[in-house]
Amino acid sequence: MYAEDYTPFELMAVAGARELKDGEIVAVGIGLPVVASFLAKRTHAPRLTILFELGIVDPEPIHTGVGLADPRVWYRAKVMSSFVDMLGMVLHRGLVDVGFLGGLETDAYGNLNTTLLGDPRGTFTHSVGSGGANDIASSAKRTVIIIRHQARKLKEAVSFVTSPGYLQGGSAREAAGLRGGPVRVITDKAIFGFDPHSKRLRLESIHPRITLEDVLANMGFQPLVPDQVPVTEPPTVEQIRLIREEIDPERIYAG
Amino acid sequence: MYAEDYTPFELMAVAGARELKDGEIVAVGIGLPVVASFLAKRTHAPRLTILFELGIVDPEPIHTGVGLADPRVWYRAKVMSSFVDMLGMVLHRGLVDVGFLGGLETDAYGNLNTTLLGDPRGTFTHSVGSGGANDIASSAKRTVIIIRHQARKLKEAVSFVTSPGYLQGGSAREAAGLRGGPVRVITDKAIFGFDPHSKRLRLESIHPRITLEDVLANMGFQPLVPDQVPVTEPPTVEQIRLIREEIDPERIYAG
Amino acid sequence: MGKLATLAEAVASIPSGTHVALSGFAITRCNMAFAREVIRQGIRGLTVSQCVGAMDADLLVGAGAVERMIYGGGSLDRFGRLNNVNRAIESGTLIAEEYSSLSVAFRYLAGALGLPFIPTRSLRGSDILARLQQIAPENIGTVQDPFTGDEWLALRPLVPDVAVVQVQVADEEGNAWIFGPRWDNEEQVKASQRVIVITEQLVPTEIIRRDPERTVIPGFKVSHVVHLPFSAHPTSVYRVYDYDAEHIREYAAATRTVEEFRAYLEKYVFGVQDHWEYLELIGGMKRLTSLMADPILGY
Amino acid sequence: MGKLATLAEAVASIPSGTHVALSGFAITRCNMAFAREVIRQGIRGLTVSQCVGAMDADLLVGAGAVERMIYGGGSLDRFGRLNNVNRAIESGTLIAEEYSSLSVAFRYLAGALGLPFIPTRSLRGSDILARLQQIAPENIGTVQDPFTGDEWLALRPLVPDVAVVQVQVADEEGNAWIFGPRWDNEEQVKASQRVIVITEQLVPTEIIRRDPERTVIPGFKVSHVVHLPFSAHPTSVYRVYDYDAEHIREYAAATRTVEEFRAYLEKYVFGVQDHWEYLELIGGMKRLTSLMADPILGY
Repeated sequence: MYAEDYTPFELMAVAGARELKDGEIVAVGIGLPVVASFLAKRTHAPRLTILFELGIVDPEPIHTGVGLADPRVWYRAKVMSSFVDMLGMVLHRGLVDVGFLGGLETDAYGNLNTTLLGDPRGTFTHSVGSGGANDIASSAKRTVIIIRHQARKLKEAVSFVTSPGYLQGGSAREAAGLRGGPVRVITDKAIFGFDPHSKRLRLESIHPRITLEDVLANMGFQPLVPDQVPVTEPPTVEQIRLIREEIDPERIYAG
Repeated sequence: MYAEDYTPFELMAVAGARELKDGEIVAVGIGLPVVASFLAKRTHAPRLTILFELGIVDPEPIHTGVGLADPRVWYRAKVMSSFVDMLGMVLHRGLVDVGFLGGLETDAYGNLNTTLLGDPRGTFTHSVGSGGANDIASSAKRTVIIIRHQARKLKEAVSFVTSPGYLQGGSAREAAGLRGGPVRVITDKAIFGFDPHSKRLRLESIHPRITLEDVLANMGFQPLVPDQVPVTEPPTVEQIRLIREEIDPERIYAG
Repeated sequence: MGKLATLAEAVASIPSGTHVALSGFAITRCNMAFAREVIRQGIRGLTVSQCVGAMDADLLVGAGAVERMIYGGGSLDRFGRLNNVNRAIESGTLIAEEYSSLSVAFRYLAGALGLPFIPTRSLRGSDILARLQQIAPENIGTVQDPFTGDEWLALRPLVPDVAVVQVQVADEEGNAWIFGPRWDNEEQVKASQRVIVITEQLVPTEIIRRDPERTVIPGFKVSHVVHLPFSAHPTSVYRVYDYDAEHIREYAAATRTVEEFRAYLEKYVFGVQDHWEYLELIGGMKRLTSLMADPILGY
Repeated sequence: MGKLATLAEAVASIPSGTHVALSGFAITRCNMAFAREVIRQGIRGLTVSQCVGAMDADLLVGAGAVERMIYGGGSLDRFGRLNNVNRAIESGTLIAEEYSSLSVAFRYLAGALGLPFIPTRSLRGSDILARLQQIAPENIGTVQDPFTGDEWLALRPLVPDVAVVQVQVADEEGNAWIFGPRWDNEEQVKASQRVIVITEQLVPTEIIRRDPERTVIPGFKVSHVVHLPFSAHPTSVYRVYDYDAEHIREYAAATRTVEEFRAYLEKYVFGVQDHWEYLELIGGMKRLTSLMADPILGY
């Protein structure tokens, strides 16, 4: 049974959860991807393995944390190890199925910028940089980007490629020696995929109560738009209950 | 005060201990080198660090073990880790000062064979192989060889170089990209060093009660022999007491 | 001969211009007391490295002690960005050699193992790589895989002069345990020429020998052992104390401008003689006991 | 769906010709029950790898189950040599890809990290290298250090099909702890495509979560968990039981000739239906309790 009452962030978390299959290994940062991953694990993907880059596997937090450095999100982990273990012996080894990524801005080819806005050789403001994001974008079998739907965040080209998507599109990513790549961009208005040949962003579904005009007017470029664009599947009542009552009761992540 | 009553093995252990300086890191296998290292640590080198390749630092065994795989020799270690930690992050990293090595046979340039006797492309008998010996011979700052004084063990050339000494002598070792090298060969009759230029084995001292003829008649080749060869410094009473009462009370190592 | 030292003694062993690897990650196990003492002693021109930039580095950069930072990006988690680091990058006063987490971890690992270089898939095709090729071309190379002929990016080993590591438990030889995830700390330690251990708890070597599988810092690498409770404040030390959210918010606010940060330094760094005065200043026993970790939760 | 399996089921997952990494080191934590079941099931043509050749490999080689061994030399410590391995090498029935301990550990490490190759100083100038260049040239290469121009030996990553690891403690997902030194086991596990865990003790995941710093085998790599006490007999499992010196002496004597070893196999492998019959045969409860480790000494 689908929910009537949910926030855009909750819908994004549910859409993220639906990208995860049972038995997969997912590398997550903090925020919505955590909600998405725990939601998947409590519903259709009980054998999902959740990794945090600093050396955490399958925690069961009971308090919400402020970030990966918060011991609240390490609680009841099955493994506590290291970057070399997580990012080296799982991710670089090729075992991470899905990586969730977010950022300051993404572009028509799924490149992500978390480093700086402005001109890197001139005036710019520096942000948080890569952390494990570049590593995940380079070595995960597929990545899912979760980002707000704003023209300043969805641009034809980002000002700095922290985490490569399909670079200039086409076969540019393979030419750079990278496998995988982004498969979805989830915003608060729509879900996008990538055209298999040009690797350009392509609209896949529009969230309930959002129009195509809303989607396009709030982007810095024109994505590919098929003739028929379905409506995004809404969250179920049970998914929203889990998010609100168990996964993010203080509503820190999912707004 | 020097001891009067000691076995050849005890003398070898004491000579080995004298090669170790306080504060150094020593990589040891089992047998006499263990006695030598513990003896040094209990006398002039209390800050010696003793490593076993499988992942053991500074154990304090109270029972004698049958080899590195015996938990008796791991007792009260300060670190229990791994090959990658010991042989990689200490030895290959360049931090091991001294490595003790033994073997089936050694030669005029300190090459060691622990692999096989006979013709490697024809008929041969296979022995124990390298373990960490080749690694120690390749990466320790210096190595000390402890071996019995028999013509079949001290040969002009070994039949298989498991652990390189100075290879064919001269600058052959450096040319192979290896640093360090053997500095001593301790037998039950004498102590040898290496000529700084030719890198050929050179007699340094003869053990008490042994003659030069005993030394040369029981070798498969002619070492360099200086005009004056001193007598090896005998063990002290205290060194022998420590070996017999505390380090090897069952006399498993030091015969 | 002993390694036990005061914080001031340990810090005095670090000349200006040294490459220091720091153990902090965002807002946990940061070398905060250490950074405050470095600033008080006027040490400058440091190279600081860590996989993820943390509050310890941000404090040092804000005080002008750092010339170069080798890191993989960083933040104060939800409390904010590394404003001092960012401002110094933007104004060109800090050379930022910026990688990804794994790239820095791999550089430490190569240093730890004595490898001449380490190949990696990370950074390819990114502007991180393009920028590194300008800022630090000496640390970036390419190698051909002898088995497939493929070309790989190669990174130079990172060998810090000293790793400064905040731990929960150590003995007086410097054998130390880290509880919780260890992020880059083990590789930092094993890559570095020497190590300064700053520990919440000092235990007899006898305790270390009871659980030697936990010993991730071996004493033979350690030059100084500093026993200094609450030395990571206001960041957390898993199983010992939680982060001080109120103080981190104050810090994040203070780093918004150079002037405000100068006032922060005057108050919390130059305004106290040592760590004990600092602890009194931030609220003493009453504040600190409120941060003590629950023994089950670890925070 | 569950991973809990009998030894027979776990062994049946291994086709002839598989590359199996074994956790044994000389005479400790050897996969002895596993090896006996492999022989009973008639699996052959295995490639076996381990840093130091151990009793598990020697038993398998003696039964003719192994085609290739990738190892760094080995023995039964003072009990003797790996007579079966040595005889098979001497007679040419076993392909021995013989390295040093670190070289094999580095090959596992490269496999674990997804590196294309790993450079090393070991083996240079030795006849080990000369022989490898004949026997396994596909695993040996040279690379040029892009930073100095020096030429280095490069080894190919080792990626076993399955690692079989004898541990003290595991849960039903395969999350496992190893007490005592771990030699090559962590890198074996992380290099391998999948892992079979054979554990002395099966614990709830709840226990694993209480001390997660100890978890060196993560459950997500594990395909089968076999709970089988005394499965390393006659070798030791630190903190659980000591080696059985009497039986190892009997084994070492029996491996002196092909005929004597056939008799050993008839008695201890083919002469029993399973591990429980084997334990009865070697003396049952009385013998086994005499081997139980002292809780302080660990042996």
